[in-house]
Parts: sequence; C-alpha cells; structure tokens
Amino acid sequence: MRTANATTAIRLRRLSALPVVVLIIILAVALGLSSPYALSAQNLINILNQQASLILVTIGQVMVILTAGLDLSVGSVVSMTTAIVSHDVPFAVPLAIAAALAVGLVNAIGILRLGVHPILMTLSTMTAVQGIALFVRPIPGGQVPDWMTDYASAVVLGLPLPVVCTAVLVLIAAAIISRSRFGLHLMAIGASQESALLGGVNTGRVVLVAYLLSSLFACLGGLNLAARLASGDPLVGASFAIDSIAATALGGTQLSGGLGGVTGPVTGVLFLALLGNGLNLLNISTYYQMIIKGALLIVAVSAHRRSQPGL
Amino acid sequence: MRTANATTAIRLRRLSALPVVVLIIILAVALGLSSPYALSAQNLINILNQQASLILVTIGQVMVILTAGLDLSVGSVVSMTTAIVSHDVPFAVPLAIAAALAVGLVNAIGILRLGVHPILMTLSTMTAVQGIALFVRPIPGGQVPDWMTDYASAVVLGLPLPVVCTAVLVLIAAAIISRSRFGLHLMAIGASQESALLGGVNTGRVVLVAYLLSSLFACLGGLNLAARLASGDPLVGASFAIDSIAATALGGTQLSGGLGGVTGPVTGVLFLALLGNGLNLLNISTYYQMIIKGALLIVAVSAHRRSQPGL
Amino acid sequence: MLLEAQDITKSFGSVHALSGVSLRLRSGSVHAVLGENGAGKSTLMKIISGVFSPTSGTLTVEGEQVDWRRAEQARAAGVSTIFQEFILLPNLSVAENLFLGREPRTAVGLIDRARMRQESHRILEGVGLDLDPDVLTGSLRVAEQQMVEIAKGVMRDARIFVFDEPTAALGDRESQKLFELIRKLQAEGKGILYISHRLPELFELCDEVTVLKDGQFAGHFMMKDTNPEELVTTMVGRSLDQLYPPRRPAESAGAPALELRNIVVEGLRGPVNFTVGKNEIVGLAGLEGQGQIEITRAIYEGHTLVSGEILFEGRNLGHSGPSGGIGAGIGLIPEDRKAEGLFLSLSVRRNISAGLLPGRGLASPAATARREIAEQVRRLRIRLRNVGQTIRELSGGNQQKALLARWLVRGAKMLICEEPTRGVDIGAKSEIYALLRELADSGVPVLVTSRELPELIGLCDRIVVVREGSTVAEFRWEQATEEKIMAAAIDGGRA
Amino acid sequence: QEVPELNPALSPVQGSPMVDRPASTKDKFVLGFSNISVVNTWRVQMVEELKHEASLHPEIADLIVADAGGDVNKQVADIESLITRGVDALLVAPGSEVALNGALDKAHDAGIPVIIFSSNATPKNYTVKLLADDAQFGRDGAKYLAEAMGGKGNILSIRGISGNSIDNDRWRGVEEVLADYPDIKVLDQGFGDWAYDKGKQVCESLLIAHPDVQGIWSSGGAMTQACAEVAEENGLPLVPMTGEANNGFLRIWKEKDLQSVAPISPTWFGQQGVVAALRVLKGAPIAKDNLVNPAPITKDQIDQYYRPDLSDAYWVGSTLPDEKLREMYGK
Ligand SMILES: Nc1ncnc2c1ncn2[C@@H]1O[C@H](COP(=O)(O)OP(=O)(O)OP(=O)(O)O)[C@@H](O)[C@H]1O
Ligand SMILES: Nc1ncnc2c1ncn2[C@@H]1O[C@H](COP(=O)(O)OP(=O)(O)OP(=O)(O)O)[C@@H](O)[C@H]1O
Ligand SMILES: [Mg+2]
Ligand SMILES: [Mg+2]
Repeated sequence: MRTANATTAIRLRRLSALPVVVLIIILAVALGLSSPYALSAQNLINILNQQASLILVTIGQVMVILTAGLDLSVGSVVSMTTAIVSHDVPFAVPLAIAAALAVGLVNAIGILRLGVHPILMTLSTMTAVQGIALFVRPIPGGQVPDWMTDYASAVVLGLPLPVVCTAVLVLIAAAIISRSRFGLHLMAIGASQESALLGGVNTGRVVLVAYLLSSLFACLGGLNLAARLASGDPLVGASFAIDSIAATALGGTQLSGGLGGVTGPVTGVLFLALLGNGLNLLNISTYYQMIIKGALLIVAVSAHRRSQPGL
Repeated sequence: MRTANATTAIRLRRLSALPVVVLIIILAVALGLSSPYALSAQNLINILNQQASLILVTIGQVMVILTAGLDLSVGSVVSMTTAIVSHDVPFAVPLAIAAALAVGLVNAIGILRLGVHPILMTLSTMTAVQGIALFVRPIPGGQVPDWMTDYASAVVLGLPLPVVCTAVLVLIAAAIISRSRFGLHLMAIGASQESALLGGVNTGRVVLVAYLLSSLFACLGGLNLAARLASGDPLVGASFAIDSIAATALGGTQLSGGLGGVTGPVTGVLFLALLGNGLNLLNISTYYQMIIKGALLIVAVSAHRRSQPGL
Repeated sequence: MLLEAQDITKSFGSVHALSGVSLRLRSGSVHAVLGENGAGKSTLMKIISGVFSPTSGTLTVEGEQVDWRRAEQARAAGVSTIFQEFILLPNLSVAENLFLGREPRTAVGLIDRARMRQESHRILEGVGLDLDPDVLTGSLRVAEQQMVEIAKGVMRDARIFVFDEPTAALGDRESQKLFELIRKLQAEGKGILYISHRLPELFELCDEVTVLKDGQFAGHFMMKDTNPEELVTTMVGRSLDQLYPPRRPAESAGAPALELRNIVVEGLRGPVNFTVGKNEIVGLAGLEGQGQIEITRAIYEGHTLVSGEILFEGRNLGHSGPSGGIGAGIGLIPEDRKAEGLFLSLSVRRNISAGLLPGRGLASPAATARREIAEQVRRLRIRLRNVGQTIRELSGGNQQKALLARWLVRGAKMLICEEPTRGVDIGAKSEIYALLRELADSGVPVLVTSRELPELIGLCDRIVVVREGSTVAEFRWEQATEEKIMAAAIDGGRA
Repeated sequence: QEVPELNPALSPVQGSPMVDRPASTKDKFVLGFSNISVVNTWRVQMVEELKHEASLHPEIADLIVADAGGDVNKQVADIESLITRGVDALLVAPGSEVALNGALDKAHDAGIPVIIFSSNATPKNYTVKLLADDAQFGRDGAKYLAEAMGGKGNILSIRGISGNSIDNDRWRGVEEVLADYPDIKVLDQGFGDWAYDKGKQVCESLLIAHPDVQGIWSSGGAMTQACAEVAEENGLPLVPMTGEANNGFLRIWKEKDLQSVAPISPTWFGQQGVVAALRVLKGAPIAKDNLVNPAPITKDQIDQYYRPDLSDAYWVGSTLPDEKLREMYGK
C-alpha cells in the first residue's frame, strides 16, 4: 500500500495554509512584545472590522485563482458598488449587485468565448468599470441607506456585526471550496482545462460561476465598505486587486492554479493587516513600512514553492 | 492531403502585430476627421516624445512575458531611478542602473531559486522598491545633471533626440528577440520550460538575463523620464507596469508566453497613447475615456485568441 | 447493432479529419480501429464520445439516433471513453480523479469522501492497483496513472467502452491486466472499441477491425480471416516488405563509441556496465521503471551519476547538464515527447532548429539552417503543410520524426531514443527503424529503450537487460527471445 | 509654559462659538495625527510643518503620525488605532467629507479633542476646524485673469484631478467670478492631475487645438509652468495665466516674466493644527470654526517670497526654519 511516503492530496491542500499561519503567530508575538496596544482586544477587533471588506474580496479572488485565472477588476467593482449605493435611488443595492454580476459575466465571456487571457480581460474591465464608478460618482460622498450604517455599527456578542457576517461567509466559502463538487472542479480546471473537460467537468459553467462569484464577493466587499464609510468613493477600491492577490498567494494558494483554500488567504489578509497596523503603532514611517512589507512578502511566499508535486 | 487551416506559427508571429496596426490606422483616420490637430506633425511628435519612456519599459516587459513571466516591479524601478538621478551626488546615474539591476537580480533569484510565482515575486519587489523610491526622495523635485536636460531637449533631423534613441533601441531589441540565440531561448522557455531545459537551454541564465534586462530597460525609461521632467518623482512610475502589460498583450504577444515580438507591443503603446491623446483633443471627460479605453482593449485583444486557456 | 456510425464527416476549418466513415459495433465484440497517425481514429472516437459533434453523418445507439453536444451526454447514454491524451489531474487525489464529475454526495450536498474512498479501493483492486485512493495522482508513475485512467473508464456501468491507445504508456504486465479487463467486459456483452498501433495485440484481443486511411473508410475485416500484411497494406496503402531493416554481422559493430564503466545512478543499485559500438543499435530492456530512463539521462545529462565513469569516444563525459551531452554530440529523444521534447506552440522549424540552441554567446545570431531543415524534412518524409506550421498540429509519428530531424540537423554523433515509436503508426514505425539503422551504419550509434520487446528484438544488434538499476544480462539479437529477456528482467538471469 | 498663538491670517468664521472645554490635567501630551496621504509636495511640507511645530513644545511627549496612503478606508483604520492607542488629541487631515465621520465621532465620544484641518469632514461632534476656502483660490485667479484680459476673450482651463473636491471648489470659485464677465468664454478644459507631465500633455493637446486664446486658468503651478513651456515650444504668445504660490512657479514667473498671479493655499495648516491642539489642551481661547484666506501673491511681491536657494518643490510662506527647508529643498 503506497501511502506512508506519498503525499495525499488533502494533506497537501491543508499544508498550503501552514507557512502563513506560522508567520502570523511569529508576527503577533513580535508585536505583542514591542507594543502593548498591538494585541489589545480592541485593536484586534478594529483590525478585523477594517479588513472585512478585503477578506470578502479575497474569497472571490481565490475561486478565480484556483482555476488558474486572475481577477484584476475586483477593485473597480468595489469602487463602483460604493458609488452606486451612495446614491439615494430606489433599489440601489440590487442595482449594484446586478452591475457587479454583469462585470463577472463580461469577464467570463471574454475569457471563455473570445479566449482573452484572464489578466488582460480583467485589466480591461478594471479600466472600464473604474470609469463607470467615476461617472456614477465623480466625487467621494453621498449617503448610504440608514440600515447600512446601522449594520456597520451594530454589535453582536461584543463583536461588530460586519465581522460576524464575514466570519460566517468565510466558513461557508471554506466548506464550498474544500468539500463541494464546485470546489473540486475549480482545482481540476486549474490544473488543466482540457483534461478537466474530457474528464467530465463542465468547465465553461464552472469558470463562469467562478468569475460571477468573484464579482459578487467584490460587490459584498463594496457594500460592507460603503456601510463602514457611510458614503461612496469612486477610487476607494484601488488597492483591492493587488492586496487580494498578494493575500491569496501569501495564504499558499498557487497563482498558477489548482491548489489552495480559503483559510490560508484569509490568514494572509490578516497577516498583512496586522503587519501594517503594528508598524503604525510602532510609528514607523510609510517608506520603511513599504520596504518591510515587500521584503516580508518575499520571505513569506518563498515558504511555499510554486513547484508542488504534480503541478 | 490537407489544405492549410490553422494559421502557421510563422504567420502567427507576423500576424500577431496586425490587429493593433489595423486598429491604429482606423483610430488615426477617425481622429484625423474629428480633429484637424490630432494628426499634425507636432502633435504626433509630442506623442512619441511623451511615450518614449513607456516604450522602453515595454521592451523589457516583453522579454519577461515571452518567458511566460511578468514583471510588475518596472513601475517602481522607473520611480526609483528618477528619485536617485535627481540627487546631486557623484555617479548618480551608474548608481541608479546598479540599483535597477539589483532589483532584476532579486526578482530572478526569487523566481528561479525560491520558486516564487513571477506575479507575486515582482509584486513584492514592486512594493519594496516603491518604498525605497519614497525614501530616496519623499518629495518630487531635485535636479538632474544638465547633460540629461540637454539630452531631453536636443533635436536631430527634426526629431527629439529621446525619440531617435528610443527608435534605435526598439530596432536593436527587435533584432535580438527575433534573430539572436537569446530571443529564441526566451520563446523556447515560454513554450515549454521542460523541453527547453532538456534541449540544452540554460533556462536559469536566460530567465535571469530577461529579468535583468527588464529592470535595465525600466531604468532607461526612468532616466528618460527624469530628463524630460528635469526632476525626480517617487510616484511617477505608478502606471507603468499595467500600461506596459496592456500594450504588450495589445501588440499580440501572448501573456502565456512563447509567442511574440517587440514591434507589436510598441505599436500597442502608440495605440493607447493616440487614443488617450485623441480623446483629450475631443475633450471627452476622463470617465468616458476610461470606459472607452477598457472597451477598446477588449475588442483589440479578442482579435488574438490565446492558444491554451488558463494563465 | 449496439452502435452504428454512418458516413461520419468531420472538418476542422478546412481540415477534413473524417470524410464518410462508417463503423458498426456489435455487443460482446472487441472492435479494433486501425490507421496511420492522423488517419482520424481519435476524432472518430471523440465523436462517439460526444466531445466533437460530426459535421455530417448520423450516430445511432441500439437503433435510436443520438445527437450529443457534450461528453457528459454520451457518458449518460452509456459510452465510457479512455482518451488518448492523459486526462488525469495531477493535483487531485486518485479517488477525486476516479469520481470527477460524478462525485457521491452527502445529504447536505457536499462530497461524500468516505464513500468515495471505499469505492475507489474496490475499483483500484479491480484493475490490480494497490494504491491509497487519497494519494496525489501526480506522484504516481506513468504506467500507474494510465491504469488509474483505465480503471476510471472501466468502472462506469456503460454499454460501450472506447480505448484510444491505452497501451502506449503501459508495460507488459499492465497490458496483460488490461486485456483481462477487456475480455471481462466482452464476456458481459459490452461493446468495445480498441485503438492501438501494435498489431500483435490486436490479433490477440480483437475479433474484428475497421481500418481508416486519411480520414476515409479503408476496409473492415474479421480478425480470424485476415493477417498483418493485409491490414498494413490497407492502412498504409503500400505493403511493408519487412518492418525491421536488415542487420550487419556482429564483427562490424565497430569500435565502442560509448562505454559505461561501473556507473551507479542516484537512487538505484547499479552498477551498470555496457558499451555501444560505433555502428550498433543497442537496446535497454527491463520491467517498468527499472532504471532505463535514469541510465539514458545519466549519459545525456550526467549529473545523476553517483560513481563510475562514462566514456564517449574515449573521453570521459564529465558533464552536469543536457548542454554537456549535446556539446559532446549526443542527442536525446525523450520518453514523454510532448512534455519534454516538443515546443507544442512553436513552428516545426523552430522545433527542429531548437537542436542548434545550446551553445555559447546568448547575443550571437541564431542559426536558421533553413536549407538543412528542409532537407531533413524531405529525407524523413515528415507529413506537414509547411515548416512554419505549429507542431501541435502534427501527428505523433510526424512529431517524432521532427525530433529526429532536430538531432540530424545538429549533426549529433550519437542518438538516445526513449520509446522511439510510442503512439506511432506502423508505417511511420518502419520508416523510423530504417532511419535509425541508416544512422548506425553511417557511424552514429543508437541507444534505444522500449516497452515493446518485439521492437527491441527486431531492431537492435544487442539488448542489455537492466534490473533495479544494474545490468543483469546481455544478448546478441540472434540469441534474444522474449522469454530469455523476461527471465533476466524478472530474476536477474540468476537461473 | 507659554501658549502658542494662532496665525493672524486665520480668522474665526463669524458666528462661530468658542471652544469650551476644561484644560487637560496632564502636563505631557501624546498627539495623534491621521493624514490621508503625502502624494504631493504640498502635503509633505504641510506634514513637516506639523512635525516641526510639535518638536518645539517640550510638553508634547510624542507625536504619532499615521499615513493612509490616500485610502480613506485605511484612514478610518488609522483613526481607530490612534483612539486605541489613547492619544490626548487627534489631528486629522481628512481624505473624505463623510467617510471618517463615524470614526471621528468615536474619538470625540472617547473624550479626545478632534482637530480637523486642511480639508473638511462633517462628524456630529468635533473640537476645532481649520479650513481654507478653496473657492477663494479660484476666485483670486479668475478675478486677475478677467482684469488682465480686459473682461473679454477666450480662456482655457487646466484643472486638477477630475472629481477631486478641491478642484471642484476651485472651479466653482472661477465660475462665480466669470458669471460677471459674459464676454469671457471658456473654450475648453482638461485635467492635468496637478502634475507637470500630465499637465504638459493636456496643455499640448489643448493649446494645439486652440491656439487662439487670451488667457489660461490653471488649478496648479506645475501645470502653469508646463503650459508656459508648451506655448514657447509651439511659438505661441504667453497669454495671462494663473499660477500658484510655490517656488517652482515663482521661478518660471520671474524667468519668463509671465503675466500671472499666485493664490496661496498655506502649508502652515499643519503647524496651526498643532497650535490649535495645544490651545485646546491648555484651555486657551480658540474658535470652533476657523477660516484662512491669505491674499494672493502679485507680481510685485515675487521677490519677497521667491527662494532661489531652494528647489522648485518648495511651497512659499512656510513656518519651517531655514535649515529644515534647506535640508528638504536644498539644491
Ligand atoms: N482539434 C483539432 N483541430 C484541427 N484538426 C484536428 C483536430 N483534431 C484532429 N484534427 C485533424 O484530424 C486528423 C485526424 O486526427 P486523429 O486524432 O483522429 O488522428 P489519429 O488517427 O487519432 O492519429 P493517432 O494515431 O496519432 O492518434 C488530424 O490529422 C488532424 O488534421
Ligand atoms: N489543434 C490541432 N490542430 C490541428 N490538428 C490537430 C490538433 N490537435 C490534434 N491534431 C491532429 O490530431 C491527430 C492526433 O493528434 P494527437 O495529438 O493525438 O497526435 P498523436 O499522433 O495521437 O500523438 P500521440 O500518439 O503521441 O498522442 C494528429 O494527426 C494531429 O494532426
Ligand atoms: Mg489518436
Ligand atoms: Mg497516437
């Protein structure tokens, strides 16, 4: 029975999250020692609350990356969402969701039907949607429905409601990716679209759903952000694409597709957040922060090699 | 027995630049009709002069993309270069070049030795180098050596010297990529790293050189920009990574590697420039410009389909 | 009639893969489909499996006409296909691969891993594989993967089973296991379509055969009423007087060009000792994965060497990388043509001139060698539209010839061919054999590994048997028989 | 210890109440400063002036600067962590009028004095606001142009970042003034993002498209410089064009002898922010809402402000000491 020495697929996926988990612990300890505030409950809750939006966006990004794709348009979708819902029109929220799904649909069509490379396709929609966001709301401002601001400020069992909701969504997404057919098919496609197709996966549908979900989660991130900022901002999403990709890879999900999960990337988000927050508390200037962040990214990531067995 | 169907690789490589060339002509005509100034010699020379830096950066980007890699750090390198050479220290320029090469070296090491995915590796250096640029020159300003400003304003046979130099470099790069051993090695690696390795290509060295050249050309772009602005600016390169990638793909070089050249991408740069300039002349607001640009990107790119799906 | 395909035509753009091909499959029969590379076999199979839909023509299953658009539909209707190209996903577990697309699910709709694991055990044992279903598929040996692939196909309760070149990647024992399975299906009254370029196994296994040529129906025979010569003539259009070229007497083997002295290869027991004469073709025989590839790579790349020395033309090969072997004048045609040899997205010309890539001076202009390439393409009779065509579009046989051309253009002084004719049709085979012999006669020695013993016996001057990474026996072709070689391969010839 | 004085150019909005807040019982303070970004030299110098002022006062034990890198979401985060960190006063250069309100209210509720300056935010409660009237910048320039052009002719406008509130307010000021000059026509406008290079591209496009203009309104000095150069390169006349009070522009103004005016948006906002914080903490009188509008620099005043020894990036009228300025801007 060949099992002892051989890697099992499940273990490999589980392990993928390990390095960043270790890193975050090291980081936490280091911060805890250097600044009394870093690990205060309040500060940690703040961080979670601040990162809720990015976490949501990252969930969608992971699904696309598992198929060996990439979604650069998420940031613009976040911005567009805040821009739309900050207008006092009926059905603003459903409208925002519909718009987001339309973006996902365009991405999928371009990639599946026209055969455009994911990077380029989503780069194009990123630009176009950014334009739309600026068109809908050239200036930051506006007003979001009260229920949204209430949602943002609500507290359940000592935790901000947005944090709780995000946590729930993370758990659901984790289950979907690691236990559902859809999740398995994402990874199958990530390894080889043709093989997956011949192997009985409806690749077209799965990729479509992945990009739709990516846009949808970006939209949720935008809604959460709009609620938090009680306003819209056509440029607020600018950093989300890069950040979600960095977090995903940091979390051990291969950018070349086929291997990964949700927990890793979410930890990745928190790692970057904790890092930034800590460096702030330590009052380290922005330049040094960037240098340190870049260096740490390299360190963190070189922990998982691209060349996993079988990939 | 069978008549020609699939376009041949040769024609493919020649054709790869075709769609964008066609588009550029259509665009030029449209602009010429709508605004008499669009095609005035002066305006075209201005455009060439404005785009010289991006063209240089794109040349390097192409080499990396041919190996199925990607270099997101070029923008930061451009910024860092302007930041360094705008300081009045001895050997500022050699220093800038050395710094740039160091970045390329780090990228290559991360990708080759540590097996980090190119996107992620260059994302990390992008962040770190941006930090360095801000550290070297927090504020735009400073002064570049006189010979640089002289260079920027010099004119040969009615053309700005920078334009002439860039043109020469483009020709050299084109020759290298389509004629030299190195160029073929790039494509071989892009087409199949395994086959290239077993075929006796020193893939390590070639990829190293590719990233070094990418950083070097980014540095040249930075020098050209610093000369043009007669000063340094730590954020001036921000858009270069995205723009050079878009232009490369627009020019028919496959983001999945192995296929392409330099002329296409250069035309891609000019297409985007002519577009932006034209829309400015037509006084179309930024939002619409972005929407149009995004849409056109999709159209232009879906003209060349990707050979195999996935990243 | 279980399955009936009537004047099927399939065009890809202006490429006519199939024109008016008909095929009738009876239940309880193993029906061979024979033809040259590119004759249209896989295309026909892909139409029967719902991957492609025919440009024209009809498909009827048990009397009712079907019109499939997607592979799932064919599967649902009871067609189970083992495709030619590997479709296992290396990053999934064996169980996940076995059940991909039809995963058992729990009440809440998540994958029922427990059940998947149990059933996988059963299925794997069914094909004689003793594997943990959770193991990562990518970590299996090629033959194991192929067996998993076969298991995946066989496990389905289907009426029609399609095997497209299943044995191309199998060793003898696995092949026998496969034939067992197929006979079992046959006994259950299923219909089996079977593609292979190995004639002997067709006569062993099948009871009727449909032959295609250039996408057209070329003939249908009952196996018992026909013979290899007739089949070959039908599929190639000319008769192959003999498959293997004549050999020279032992004494004309020439001075040893390559000498392996007590070499031990990383991870294998060793030692390996043998020589290849300047005018010889030497074969490496042995069971699956006994170190044949490690040895050829040690000669070509060098760096896996633990001890011992490799002399080429009297000089010690002290290299540590392919460029070393190439520099010394050795060419390699790798086992996995598509992954390790070809640049599928590049033109035939680029693929051939790739042989000229290694060498000093990155900046130096690359040789184009247009004339030499054109000449070799003619000499090897590579079937293509023009040398600018992407090599992906060539059939395996022609891709293989292109790899040969690569080394001829470079003027290699010795050639190593791993599985030189895998997936290559019999016509192309005989051409390749003749070519290798021609090379040997002209003083370019050839070292060959193959899973097909008859091929080694037919082609080589000498056959070296390896077991657990050490040379255990050596036979001149005159004395070589499958029995002797197998005996040596299994018990090290101690008997 | 003496209490620092407010800058005379800073005046209470009429009707603004005075801050009434008990003086802090502490004798050492930790100040927190949440800055939206340092994307341009103006903001950098503004922050430097803030830091410098803080360094002058021994009673300020620590100054924590959090830079949001232009991201309002991060600025909310920064403010929250400054609250957690327990600062004695919170200085904010907001990146959005509304986005920070929740966080700022939290700070105020936590008993932390909130000083909003340089750009506006609208929380329910705050302690002090120091704002400039950006429309004034537009008015000053437009008034000058109108007079210089004799009340008629065509103008081009080179604006900042499209959608940016400062740019919009400045433009609003321009429109207010031009409303009184029916014979002045705005032929065309472009957005130069306040940057030299983008500005140069836009000016090149606009001037080539409309060579026949009598005036140019510019939202920033770097763009004005670019326009002047474009005009020269293309052999067009140097028509009146508005500038901005930074060294680079003053140099060009002097060298090219432009007809221009330079509205001031003071970088000593930062410095005044610290002053205001100290006054609040020490219970010294200060109005809740304050406005700055310094008179623009006119051609005859160039030499009072221009600093040949400093680089173009320097924003004139700084409170920074010479050695600091030379360190930042020295050539
Ligand atoms: N996807 C495709 N696109 C275009 N043409 C194709 C495609 N697949 C097959 N063809 C054409 O159909 C012909 C027959 O291909 P097919 O795969 O059926 O050959 P085959 O008989 O299976 O060859 P082999 O014995 O090497 O497997 C090919 O020569 C090719 O020209
Ligand atoms: N994309 C394609 N375009 C044109 N022809 C194709 C394409 N893909 C496959 N073919 C044709 O299909 C036939 C079979 O293709 P395939 O890749 O199976 O080659 P093969 O001979 O089967 O190689 P092998 O036996 O090693 O798998 C070839 O003759 C090839 O010409
Ligand atoms: Mg086939
Ligand atoms: Mg074949």
